[in-house]
Amino acid sequence: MKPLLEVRNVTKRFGGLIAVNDVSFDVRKGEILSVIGPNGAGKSTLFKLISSFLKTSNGLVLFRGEIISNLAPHTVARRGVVRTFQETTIFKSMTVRENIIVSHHLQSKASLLGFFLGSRKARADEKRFGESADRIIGLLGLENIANELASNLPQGHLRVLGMAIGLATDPAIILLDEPFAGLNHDETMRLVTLVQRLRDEREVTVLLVEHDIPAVMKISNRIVVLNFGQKIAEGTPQEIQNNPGVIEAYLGSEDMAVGI
Amino acid sequence: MNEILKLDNVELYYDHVYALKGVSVNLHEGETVALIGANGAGKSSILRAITGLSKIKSGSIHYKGKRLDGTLASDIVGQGIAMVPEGRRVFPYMSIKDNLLMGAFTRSDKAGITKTLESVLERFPRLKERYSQQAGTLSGGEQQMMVIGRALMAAPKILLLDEPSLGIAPKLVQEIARSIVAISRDEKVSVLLVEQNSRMAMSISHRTYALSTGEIVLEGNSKELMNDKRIKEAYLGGDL
Amino acid sequence: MNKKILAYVALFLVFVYAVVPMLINISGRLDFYYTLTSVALLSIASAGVWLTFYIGRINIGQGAFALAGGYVSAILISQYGFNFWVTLPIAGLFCAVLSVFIGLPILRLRGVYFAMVTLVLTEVMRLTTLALPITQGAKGITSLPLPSGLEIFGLKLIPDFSTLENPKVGFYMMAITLMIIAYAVLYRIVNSRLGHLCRSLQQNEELASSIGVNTTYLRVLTYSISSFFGGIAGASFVAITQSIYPSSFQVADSINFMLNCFLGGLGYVFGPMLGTLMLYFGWDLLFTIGKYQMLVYSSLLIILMLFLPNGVLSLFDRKEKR
Amino acid sequence: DNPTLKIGFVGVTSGPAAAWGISNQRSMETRADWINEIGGVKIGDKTYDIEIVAFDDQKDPKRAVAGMEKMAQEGIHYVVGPNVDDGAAAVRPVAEQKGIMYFPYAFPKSLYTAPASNAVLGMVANYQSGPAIYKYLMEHKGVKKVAFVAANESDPLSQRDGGVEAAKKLGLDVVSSNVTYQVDTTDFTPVILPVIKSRPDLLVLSGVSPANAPQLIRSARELGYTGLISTETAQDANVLKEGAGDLANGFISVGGASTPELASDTMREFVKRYTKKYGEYNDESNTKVYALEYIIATLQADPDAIDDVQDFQETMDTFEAPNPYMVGNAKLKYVGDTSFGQKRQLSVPLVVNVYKDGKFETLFVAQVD
Amino acid sequence: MEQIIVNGLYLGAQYALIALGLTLIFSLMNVMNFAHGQMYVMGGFITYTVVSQFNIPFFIALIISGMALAVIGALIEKFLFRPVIKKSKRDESTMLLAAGIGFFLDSVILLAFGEKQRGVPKIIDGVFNWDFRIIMPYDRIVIGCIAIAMIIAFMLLMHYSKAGRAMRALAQDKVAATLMGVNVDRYQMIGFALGAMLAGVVGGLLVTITGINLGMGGPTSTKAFIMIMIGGAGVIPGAIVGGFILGMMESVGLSVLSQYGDITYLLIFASLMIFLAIRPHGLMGKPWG
Ligand SMILES: Nc1ncnc2c1ncn2[C@@H]1O[C@H](COP(=O)(O)OP(=O)(O)OP(=O)(O)O)[C@@H](O)[C@H]1O
Ligand SMILES: Nc1ncnc2c1ncn2[C@@H]1O[C@H](COP(=O)(O)OP(=O)(O)OP(=O)(O)O)[C@@H](O)[C@H]1O
Ligand SMILES: CC(C)C[C@H](N)C(=O)O
Ligand SMILES: [Mg+2]
Ligand SMILES: [Mg+2]
Repeated sequence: MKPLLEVRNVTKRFGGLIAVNDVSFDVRKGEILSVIGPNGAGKSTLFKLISSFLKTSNGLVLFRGEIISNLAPHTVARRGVVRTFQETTIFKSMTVRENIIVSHHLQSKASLLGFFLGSRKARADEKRFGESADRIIGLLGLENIANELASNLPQGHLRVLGMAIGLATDPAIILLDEPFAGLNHDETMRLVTLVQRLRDEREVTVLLVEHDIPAVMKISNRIVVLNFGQKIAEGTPQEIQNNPGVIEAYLGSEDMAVGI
Repeated sequence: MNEILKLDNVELYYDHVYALKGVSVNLHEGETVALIGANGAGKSSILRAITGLSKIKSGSIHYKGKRLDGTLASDIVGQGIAMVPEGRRVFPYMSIKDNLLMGAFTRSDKAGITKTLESVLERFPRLKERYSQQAGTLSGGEQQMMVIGRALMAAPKILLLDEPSLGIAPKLVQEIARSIVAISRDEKVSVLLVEQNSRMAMSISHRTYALSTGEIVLEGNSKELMNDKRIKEAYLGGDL
Repeated sequence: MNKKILAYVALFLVFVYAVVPMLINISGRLDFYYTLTSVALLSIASAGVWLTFYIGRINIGQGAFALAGGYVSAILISQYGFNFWVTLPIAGLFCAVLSVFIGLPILRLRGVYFAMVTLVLTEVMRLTTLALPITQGAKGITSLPLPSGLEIFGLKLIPDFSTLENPKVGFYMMAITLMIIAYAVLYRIVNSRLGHLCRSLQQNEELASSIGVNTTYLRVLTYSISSFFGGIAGASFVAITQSIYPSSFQVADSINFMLNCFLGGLGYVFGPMLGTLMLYFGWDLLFTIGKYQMLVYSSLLIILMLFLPNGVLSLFDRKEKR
Repeated sequence: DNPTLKIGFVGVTSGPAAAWGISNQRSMETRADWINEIGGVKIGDKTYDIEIVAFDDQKDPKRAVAGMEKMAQEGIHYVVGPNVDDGAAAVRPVAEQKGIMYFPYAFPKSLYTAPASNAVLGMVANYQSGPAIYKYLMEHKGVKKVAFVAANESDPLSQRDGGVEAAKKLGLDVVSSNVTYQVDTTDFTPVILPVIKSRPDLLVLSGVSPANAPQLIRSARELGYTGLISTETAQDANVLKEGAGDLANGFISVGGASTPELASDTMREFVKRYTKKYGEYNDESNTKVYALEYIIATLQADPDAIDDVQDFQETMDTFEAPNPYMVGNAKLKYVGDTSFGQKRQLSVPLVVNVYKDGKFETLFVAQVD
Repeated sequence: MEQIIVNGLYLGAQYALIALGLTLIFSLMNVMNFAHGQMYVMGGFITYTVVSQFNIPFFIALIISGMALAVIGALIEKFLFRPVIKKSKRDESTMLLAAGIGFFLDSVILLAFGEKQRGVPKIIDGVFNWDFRIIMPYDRIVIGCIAIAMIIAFMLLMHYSKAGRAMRALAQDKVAATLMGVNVDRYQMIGFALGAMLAGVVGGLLVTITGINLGMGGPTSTKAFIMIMIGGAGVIPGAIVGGFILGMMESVGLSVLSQYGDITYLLIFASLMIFLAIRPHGLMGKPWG
């Protein structure tokens, strides 16, 4: 089967620094692929390259066989490649529901003029978005806070909201940058289940950057490891966990017993 | 062991959000205490209350037997309480050196500052290597070390750490955990550690408080709590 | 639209079309016609500025478009014999198109940078009109005729202003009508999907583009609507003063347009209208105190800001929210 | 307890150009106070107190219109100002519709030429004084090459264009006329440098504001320029003294009846009262005191004109009265036939001054017709 | 050519000094201080009054006007900006306040000092003339040197003094600075006072050369904004660089383009806009403008 997303020899330079160095890998439809690596390894940069927020210095990104690197970010989103951010980003002074509704932008059939004039199509759109937003709210369990201003939410909910925004765009592939950071174990596991459900029920392919190794091991079908911008390993969680290079560069000794 | 910090029935709220609903916590000299809890439980709020960044609504905070709440936030560090805030908060366009010197802002003993500076650089050799580099260009782990060093520059009696492992690669998390242990041992500093990484926090602390929606729900010896069923389920995850 | 809003609108219309002229006639303060005409026209330009605030851009360049619109109208009337009413939309469109070219590069700027570039833009426009032959440079364009009548299919829509007993009333009606249309458009924009998208842009441009919003297009679109308003306002003033000079709209005007928005409140669609009324009318009313006019005016401004930093309309906020 | 006669002023009394309007307003107020103090002015069979109603247009034509509307509202038919071209053009529709005579300090000919009817130029225009000055300097100082520099604003640029035209007509060689400056310039050296390089005998500062004049003079002199410098607008001696000191010696400008050899006792008394009232005199007021004087004198000649500008306009053609501010038998009368084809200008003595050590001296006197 | 460069340098030094105060205030409080130019004018008039009316030596007058402006600045910060910033939802709201203060100062200046252009006598007579290649009056040389010395002193202060470091820290992260023991309110006041003082001192310095009048306020603010934009908003070296670049641009632009006359400034401004379109954060600006 042809891969959904292909990263081919992608390189990104910032001045003298090579943040991403000749990285290649494929993402298959319906899988959860994690990218891990030390701080500054180039993971976030890679995500920005895939979603076209940055221009590649070299190499190509293909989605469904078509080149998507170096297009405008919104065009890439339109094709179905959607990214959430490392820092939680939401529309602060909108409510949770408004956040989700506005993120349905790509699904609108009416033109902006249509919306301005309140055409039939536009009203149908509004109705559809509302219903879909409510579905997403239900799916992610945000009912209680649907009408809260986003700026009043605690971290954990912000993460979920970030994901809801991503979902509202109805992506084929969603890029999640550290979705579990700042969440405790319990919350992390809830989100892990959620992401898996999304993949199964909505057939969303997931590309993930994360430092929470237990979660990564649990959720991923495959893992790609970056170090100093280069890919140093790729494989199943099992393979990666036992890869000496990865342990040396990233995982460290499992032993936390530093003693007190 | 002497009690150095004591929060008694502290309440705190932002606008209309109740963050702390009567929290009592204490910390002894030389002790490391972990604060764990879900998102929005109010862990950071406790630290903000101590450092005066947020005013408490009722209750009291005592430091070395004296009332601390009501003191101006900028005066608290001078009394010996230093904090490493959530999200690191380096001064991105200042060199490591200037960042560290900012840590000693309230001190005026030149010789003492130089000595502390040396000991910090010794503890984190990486900082010495990049002494004049702009802090904003450091990697996440390096930044975390720097802000811990920056807090130490105040020669504090109490060190408050807010999620030092956030967004840090596993290997570095271990390094940071080791540093915390070493600091509390070498410098005789009491540490109040807020963590999502409960396993790490509990393994390096004497006592642990578990917080839920603004209230303390559990407290006790860390070693014992690590085996507590409730803690295991809620914060550590049964298996791994 | 619900009933309550409709009732308010009806009330407002009755007030501006009937009650105000009545009050003016009763009190004999005929000079208020011009003052209110100015307020209405300036508030149209301010509405444009407000719209750029709505996408998160501080716009201190509206004077440039008012000037451009004014010149387009003046040139078409004086050199090509156009009817003023025809030049009005042309002036707006011209500014809208012009703003696309200007906006494409500069709308990438944010915060103070955008603000300052637009400030410079006002000066650039002044210098351009000073240098171009078609604008007759420093001499300005003077002695323009009053707006002539407008007929469509023999239907007399607007009378010839030179036949009016008091053209000032005619101008007042024109300005009020334009203002109502402009604010209706603004209100619709804000309360339709376009407005939601603008807000998303204001709050987080990166995120907006990651949910598939064509941010460049949206920014340019709003900016050109904003400039359209500026052009209309500028052209209307030309009709009243029957002349235009490079200094007819300048940096001070651009700053005032922005201040109008602040004073009324950036969070309220009708903020700029109220802001303009207060700032412009306030100055006029204070004229009686002579040399202390500026002192009192600025003191009042400062005091207002101290108590209502989020705009005068924030006064009514508390009641609505919990 | 006389009835009051209101006279208006609409001009700029704040911001960068405040000096222009303030000298107008203050001269009017000084004169009005003086008249009221001595019991008012007799017009027809009534004696009136004078009240000045002033409106600050902030140099904004839109405001100027509002000001004119205010004047109409107050029942005023005679208004001094505005100070600049755009304002003067913008108020024309109101003035003509509401029956107001106004006295701008702006030079565009279209304001005073028919069909325009209600504007009366309050001073000597540069296209009138310029040629006289250039001619004098050609004949007496051997000037052959002239350079112009102006601020990049409507009024100064128009004046520059007028000056250039006049100079060419006189056969002068215009060696530089393109250099302009922003009014907010703080260092004029770079502005003046290329002008000086063209080596003129005469440097004309077209429409220069009193604030900029000393700096321009100073920069030119410091760069080693030794030729003549002149302008066709009124200046203040003290400002020149403070801003340029000795470097301003020899600077030629146009004034009312400022110089000691021309000023009458009335003028001296006026200056004294002005100084007492405001702490300091402004030499620009020498020119600006005339407008109010003309209005009152004309009304005295035709009392019906007090609320009918039609009468006023008719009287203008024949009006003549003694000029109280000047020694000799100078007359107040309306001129402008040559320039505008109708009498729409005050006959203010065209006094060309030379600045010398803090004071103006008369270079020559001429009349405009 | 030499002359053009020297003119540019002189102009740049005075511009940089004006921009410094503005950028300091901006970096500390995110306030676009539209009243900066009025503070500058105020400084000029105070120096003028002290020198001409009370016959006090120029350099003492300079110090007096610096102090006066520092006090005015501190009061403005404490009683106007601080409460408004605390209450307002959007940073930009302070722009209306700043403009209001600008108008207020304008009217105070008009009432207190009058409408006329003022100047104090030259502090040194004579003109330096190197073979007509470089002509520079001595007083300009002196003022230029003082300006440059002050810029250097200011940089040193910001870099090596504790207060300077505190202000830099404050500009980057207020919460972190508080945690280091920096009293944010106090240092913002100090910063504002310092910025106002710089404006006052430049005003005083230039009153000997260009003189001062009440109309200079607004345009001066605008120019200063342009400078900090070129260099990068809120970045202190940026303000200096911006000042010198604008000075050079004017000097070179006016010479090179002099025959095109009317459009000289049009070209200068247009190229500025193009420059910013290419470099949206100025030369060394941080993306936090
Ligand atoms: N815009 C930029 N300009 C210059 N260097 C950059 C830029 N963005 C990223 N870098 C550098 O590129 C490298 C990779 O950064 P990146 O953010 O991709 O790391 P990461 O793997 O996501 O790290 P972390 O796990 O800490 O988030 C780092 O050294 C970073 O400093
Ligand atoms: N500035 C604020 N304004 C309003 N509400 C706030 C603010 N800061 C925190 N809160 C709310 O207070 C509660 C406690 O927050 P706090 O930051 O103390 O939680 P925490 O335990 O540190 O959580 P996290 O693990 O996400 O850091 C949360 O509900 C949060 O939404
Ligand atoms: C012609 C102008 C320069 C004169 C100026 N408007 C004045 O009021 O004096
Ligand atoms: Mg990252
Ligand atoms: Mg927290």
